[in-house]
Amino acid sequence: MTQVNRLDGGLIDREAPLDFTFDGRRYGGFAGDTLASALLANGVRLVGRSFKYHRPRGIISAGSEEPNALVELREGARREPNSRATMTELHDGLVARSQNRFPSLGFDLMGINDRFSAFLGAGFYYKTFMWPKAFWERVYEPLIRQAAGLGALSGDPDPDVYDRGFRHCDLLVIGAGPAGLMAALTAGRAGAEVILVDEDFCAGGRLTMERESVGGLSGNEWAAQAAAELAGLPNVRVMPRSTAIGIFDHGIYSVLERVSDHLPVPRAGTPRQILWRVYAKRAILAAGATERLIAFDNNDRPGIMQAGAMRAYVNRWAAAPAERIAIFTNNDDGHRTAADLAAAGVEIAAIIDSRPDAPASNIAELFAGAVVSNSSGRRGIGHVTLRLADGGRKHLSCGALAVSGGWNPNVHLTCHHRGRPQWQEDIAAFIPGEGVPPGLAVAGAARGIFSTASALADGRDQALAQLAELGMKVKTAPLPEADDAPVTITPLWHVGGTKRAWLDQQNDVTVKDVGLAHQENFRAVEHLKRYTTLGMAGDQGRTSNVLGLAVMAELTGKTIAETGTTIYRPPYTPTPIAAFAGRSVGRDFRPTRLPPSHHWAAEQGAVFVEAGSWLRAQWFPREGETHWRESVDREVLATRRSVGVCDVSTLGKIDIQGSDAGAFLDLVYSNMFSTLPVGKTRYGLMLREDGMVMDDGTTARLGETHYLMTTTTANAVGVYRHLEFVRQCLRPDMDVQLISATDSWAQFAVAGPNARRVLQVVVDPQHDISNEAFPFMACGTISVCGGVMARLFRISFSGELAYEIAVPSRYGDAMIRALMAAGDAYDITPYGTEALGVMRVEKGHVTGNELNGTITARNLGMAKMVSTKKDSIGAVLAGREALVAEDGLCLVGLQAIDGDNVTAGAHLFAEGTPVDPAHDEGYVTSAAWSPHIGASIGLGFIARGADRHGEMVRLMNPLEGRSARARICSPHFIDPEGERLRG
Amino acid sequence: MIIEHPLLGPRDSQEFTCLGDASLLQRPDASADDAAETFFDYQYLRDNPAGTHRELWYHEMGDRSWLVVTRDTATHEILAVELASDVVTAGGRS
Amino acid sequence: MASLTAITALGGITAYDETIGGIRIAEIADTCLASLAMRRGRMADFEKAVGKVLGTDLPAPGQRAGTDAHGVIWMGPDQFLVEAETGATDLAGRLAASFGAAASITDQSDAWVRFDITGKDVPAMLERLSAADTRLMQGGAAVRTPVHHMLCVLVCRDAYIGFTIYGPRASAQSLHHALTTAAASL
Amino acid sequence: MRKMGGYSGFRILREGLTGNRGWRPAWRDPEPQQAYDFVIVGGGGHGLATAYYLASRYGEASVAVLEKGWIGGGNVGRNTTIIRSNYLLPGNEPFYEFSLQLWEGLEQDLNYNAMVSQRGVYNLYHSDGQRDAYRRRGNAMILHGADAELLDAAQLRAEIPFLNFDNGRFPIQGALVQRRGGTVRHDAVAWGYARGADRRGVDIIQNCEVTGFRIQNGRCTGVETSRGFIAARKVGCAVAGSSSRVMQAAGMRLPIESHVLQAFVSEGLKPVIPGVVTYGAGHFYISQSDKGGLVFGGDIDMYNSYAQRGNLPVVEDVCEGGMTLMPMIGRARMVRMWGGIMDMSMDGSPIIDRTPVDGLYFNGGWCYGGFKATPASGYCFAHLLATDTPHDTATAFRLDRFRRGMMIDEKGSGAQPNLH
Repeated sequence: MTQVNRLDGGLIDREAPLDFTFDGRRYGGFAGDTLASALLANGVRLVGRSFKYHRPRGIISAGSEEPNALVELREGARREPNSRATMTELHDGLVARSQNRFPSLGFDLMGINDRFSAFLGAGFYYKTFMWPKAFWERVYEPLIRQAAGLGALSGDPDPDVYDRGFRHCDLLVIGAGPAGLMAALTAGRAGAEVILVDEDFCAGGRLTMERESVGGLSGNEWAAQAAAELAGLPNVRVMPRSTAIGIFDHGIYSVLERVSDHLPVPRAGTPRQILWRVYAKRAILAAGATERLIAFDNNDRPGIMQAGAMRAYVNRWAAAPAERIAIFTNNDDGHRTAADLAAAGVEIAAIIDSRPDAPASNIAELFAGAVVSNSSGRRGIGHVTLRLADGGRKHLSCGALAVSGGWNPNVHLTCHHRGRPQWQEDIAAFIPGEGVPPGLAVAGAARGIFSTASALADGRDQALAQLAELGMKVKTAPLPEADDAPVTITPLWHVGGTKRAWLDQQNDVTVKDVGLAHQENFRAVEHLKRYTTLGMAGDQGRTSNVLGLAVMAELTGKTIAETGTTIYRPPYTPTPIAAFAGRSVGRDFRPTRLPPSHHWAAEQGAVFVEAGSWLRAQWFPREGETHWRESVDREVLATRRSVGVCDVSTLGKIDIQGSDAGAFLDLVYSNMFSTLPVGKTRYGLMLREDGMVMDDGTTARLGETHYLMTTTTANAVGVYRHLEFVRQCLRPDMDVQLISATDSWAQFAVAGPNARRVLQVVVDPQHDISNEAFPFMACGTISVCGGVMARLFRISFSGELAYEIAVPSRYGDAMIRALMAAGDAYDITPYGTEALGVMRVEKGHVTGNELNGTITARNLGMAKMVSTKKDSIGAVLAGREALVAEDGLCLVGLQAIDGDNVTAGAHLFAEGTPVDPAHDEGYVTSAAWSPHIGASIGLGFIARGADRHGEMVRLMNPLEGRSARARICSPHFIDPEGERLRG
Repeated sequence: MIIEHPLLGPRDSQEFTCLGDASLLQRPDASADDAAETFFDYQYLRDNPAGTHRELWYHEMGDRSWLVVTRDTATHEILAVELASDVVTAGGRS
Repeated sequence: MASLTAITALGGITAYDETIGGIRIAEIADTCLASLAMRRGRMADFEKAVGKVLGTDLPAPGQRAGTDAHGVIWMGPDQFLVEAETGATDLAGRLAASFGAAASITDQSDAWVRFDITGKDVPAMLERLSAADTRLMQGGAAVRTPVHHMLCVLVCRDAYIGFTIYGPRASAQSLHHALTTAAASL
Repeated sequence: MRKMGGYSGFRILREGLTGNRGWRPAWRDPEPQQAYDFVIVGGGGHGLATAYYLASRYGEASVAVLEKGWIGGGNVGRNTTIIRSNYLLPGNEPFYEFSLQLWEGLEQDLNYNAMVSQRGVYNLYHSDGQRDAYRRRGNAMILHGADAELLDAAQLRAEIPFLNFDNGRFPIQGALVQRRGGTVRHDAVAWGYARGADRRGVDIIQNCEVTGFRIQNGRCTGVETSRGFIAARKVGCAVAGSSSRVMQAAGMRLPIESHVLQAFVSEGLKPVIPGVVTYGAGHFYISQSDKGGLVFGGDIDMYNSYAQRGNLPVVEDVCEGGMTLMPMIGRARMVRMWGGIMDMSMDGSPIIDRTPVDGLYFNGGWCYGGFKATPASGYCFAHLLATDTPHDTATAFRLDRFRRGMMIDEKGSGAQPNLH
């Protein structure tokens, strides 16, 4: 395990050696390495295969922009495809694999694609695979899909947890390079609340990668010192391994902290990553810049790398990409690279500087005015071909090629509000332009201020300006001395050639592809991007866009500024989907609301069902019952025969008080409530303003100025919102106050002929609940079980003599037990939502199945409930012509005959009519087996239904290949006159 | 987004539910002869500007206030936030 | 007939109390609560009654006023939550008697679950749960804000280290799960 | 038809062997003429399809499409690429089924491979009530000649085993499946129609913004543009999110609000998702592109917006749903989120109709369902423009339906656009 390319020095901890494997082979590295630096130190150049042509690929960069060195990390359910080796901190035992190759990285059968590249250019797939038609899904597409993609997911649930978090600050500083550190120091020392984030695991940015001095220290030492000072300030939070991935409206920044990715597995209970939502009054983007390559034929060979990345590997990680390295540059950075490499003992094959006036070099042979026109070598670069200033050619052997095409400021976050960067000619790059998110300033290299000294100064100045806007007066601190070399660059985008020259290495887009796009009139930048896929890879074009634009600009004869750019979108770096979800996943996707009798019901072995946000008992199976229907039938029959009890606490309850409460209810309900006597309850129908039924329920008048409204379980939240709308937005003049009482009360329906007898056991004797004293629709405050305050409502959803009794929630558990004990003599039977549903269908009460948002009071046969004596919401628009048509839908009952079943969702057809849309007359909304009637019954809507009782209809369910016959009847299967209720 | 609640200061828009155009505050007179037409207009037609838009937000995960937020629909910049009840009351309606 | 036995929102006879790392999470089951809403146009009577009955000025938006034992939390425009530590039987009834037609009173003792959270790591825990800037909250600050999709009331008792979280009683289990999970994830 | 080489595998071979020098522009960039019979405002999917069908099916030769930016730059270029015809209501289902049938023959019709891929659309249900509603829907689909299947949990598990059947907050009980549903490469739809229209003589004019209508005596005689006045016998607007702005220039207020819908894509991954899967208990739907990216989305952001970008709450909501539904995607990385402007109508259904101004026609209100409707929308709008009568499958998409109470409200959400 010799690290053949490991140099002396660097910022790695040689006392902490680490083992890792890549494609099954074991290698060694050190703490402080990334997977990329360790691979380079071990002499591994070939790390991946390209997307389309399966070309061998190596490491290009030392940062998050890496397009090529994407690997699968970890094993089993933690397998993590498409992970950037350059951003992967090495830990002991790390397992990495190359991807998108078969059978092996060295020998990839799909490499054949490279031979057929002439037929696989931009957009070729739009022009073929059309014949025979059926072959697309069966043959072509499966082949394409199998070949496409890079890494593979494990297919297993992600075992790690993710958190979300919220932080607030005066100033968020993004990037801990010289500009960012200086900005954070300036603001931190001034006492501002500062958060400093950086995607690296140590502070310093390029200072950790360059050989230069700051304030008399090495750049790295100065950065470490600055970070230490910041960490000591109570008003500053330094967040390493944290990437600002997006800027949202009004100063909301999304920051992904990789809490545990540098560990083999997260510590128990702790998240793998946290997605922070940072609320920042002001922010400074100091995200640095990304070096671009120069396109030339076969410029994608392993070993061809950004010059700055080369310096980073040598200076910070003491890893030389090769023993002999050539340098290709159009600016002074190439020379700086040569100096650093030479200082580290790497042999420099030559400096190829495209500028005819290139500065002289005393480090290596210089070819001024020359370009690299081609590369060669199997699975990695071995030679480069130069085109010299005099037109001559020269071959040069080298193990790696450092390329410097100039630096692109990392403007991406400034574009997250659709801002457009602007072209700056002297640095040949885009800098932040119009539309930078409000509150965000840009400092240092991210806005094209490249030298360390000027970046430090800019960081300080931007911080001062931001603090001034916050009204904080800060005195200017001196800056450390630092390197201040100016940028001189002569743009060179691509070297003309006859082979393919890569622009976007991850998506395999070449100069030829841009040429084809131009030829076929895909010239707008967005057309170029979408047709060729340039810039659509994981780096969103950080390494490719400007090159592609420049090539298109040359072809169209426009300037790059005129050509413009595509839009950068969040996230800045690819971000796991799980991180956006946080803890709200699986069973914790949404909170679960439990009714007060839940624990008791669980003891009874109840089967539970998700009912909106609630978990409710669905039925209570008894020993020997093998099918849910047995349980439900028993619950229904027992209730109708004697007495049943059901927890109905989930219904929304809204306490409405105030001197105008009655008038308020008259407005929100279609029927009248101001006339309801105290101590009485009334069914109310609530419409939307468009005339459709919104909700229904009973509302009790508890006092002169006090009502209690109930809503359906599903609509509790929506109705409350609506009432607040009416109260605050329509009638703020009314004296009405609202408060939800849903959670306050445990409420039980006690239903059946013996309901009163059971209640008389628990209700304290001073309260007379006889039929005479407490008739149907009565309500009142009473006490139960020796003085516990309760409310009693004589209302019925089942059609039986029934009450709902409510006690404070804390007593709900005891209350159900007391009711069960009190009802023991009557074989009291707890029933769940299924039996509740059966009984309400038998009684013809509507629920969400019927109230589907397209149903009017008239459809329900309740047109008369829409009072014309007063203004109520929805009354006007309910009168529109199509809503009052004579042949409109009408709620009916349906009773199956001949042993057929009524099926909800079946469509209704009259006998003898064709089964086609023109003869479709309605549909079934609810269905149930009625043990009481001994038939399958249901509710539904059918045209002119009120006039068709007795008629036979067909229930067509072609979806399941079924049909049935049923007779239309009144929706009230049970006790249509309501005698039971009043008994 | 952050909504500067007139009583509570800056709050994440996630705490709110947006209903839509604040013209919904202007519920027409149901007893007027032209109520069918005015209610149709009230309920269904929208200016839908690309620019300054007055709209109703409900602080559902907060203090349950209905707010009138004046917001630029092209930039999302929020220009003013008022309590809906204040707006209605100041408008001299009912 | 025996009287009924109350259980806590989490379903216990006694209240939950656990310390996870540097954070103690305690369910407080015996707080009496009542909603107090001002009737329209009754400002003077209302404020007078607040001073007389509750012994405090009305809290400003985002605040709680009063003593440790007796407090008034601002819940919305003209709407307050009165908090009485223990033994305040029929708080709502007593308030109703005192306020008369100046206020609408509704018992809320059973509408909420209350957790008190104390310890040095409370700020770190709360920043995983709530968008509220709890680091800036001083004793007496109170904010209604969502925690994992549940509308809660966060009351600061002691800056940085002592908070009360009220959540919907029916969601007590989910809120408790969220709190304990956050405490264990630091 | 304009002479131009067709696309085929043989052509690719021939061109590949001769340096790919023979490929011609997919469409021309002509200068606008002074007058056309038909001017289509909006070079998105619907506008281009309208022009294509006007030329190819209705024999109209004098047609121009005016686009303020680059063609295909609106919602056809920023959607989640799903096609389906799983609608409930009789006003909608025949139209969407017509559209699906047009998709099925589109590539041969256009000689352009838009990668129409019928891998199936699964709508999951999580309660009995939801199942019943899907049964009603599935039956409506079949009655209108579409395909539908109702799967129970066991059948669904056999087809998509990786769904979180056992540990989600809302258990998965089954799915309504439309096997003929699927995805289409969205940009290619715009380009295919543009190329097809161009070949039939339609002038596609980019960077030409319509700034107003010339209306004389209640009749529209042409459009004012950033490149001068262009006269037209008939003007059809198909400008989606810009509907209200554009029609305001004709003095109309619409039953439409513009909202932002976000969508998301992951890095390229080897195939894992079989078709389109839609969560029934949260806002999340997903498919996997041929390139390997997971393409997913959810609900609109709920507020009016023309900004073409959204905010975090919806991003989180969508990913919460995704992780709950299929926790295996957790470690897949999102590479890009974006937003489009949805012309949300007041009942969630579109409008294809004449306007009170003679000679001015409107196509809009597509909400976030416009992509799948592209072929039929173009066809039916072309039919209306050419014949002045609505196409048989689009008779319900009237502008006056709200006034008359004839809403086509699939969700039953009422007159609140952000709920549709």
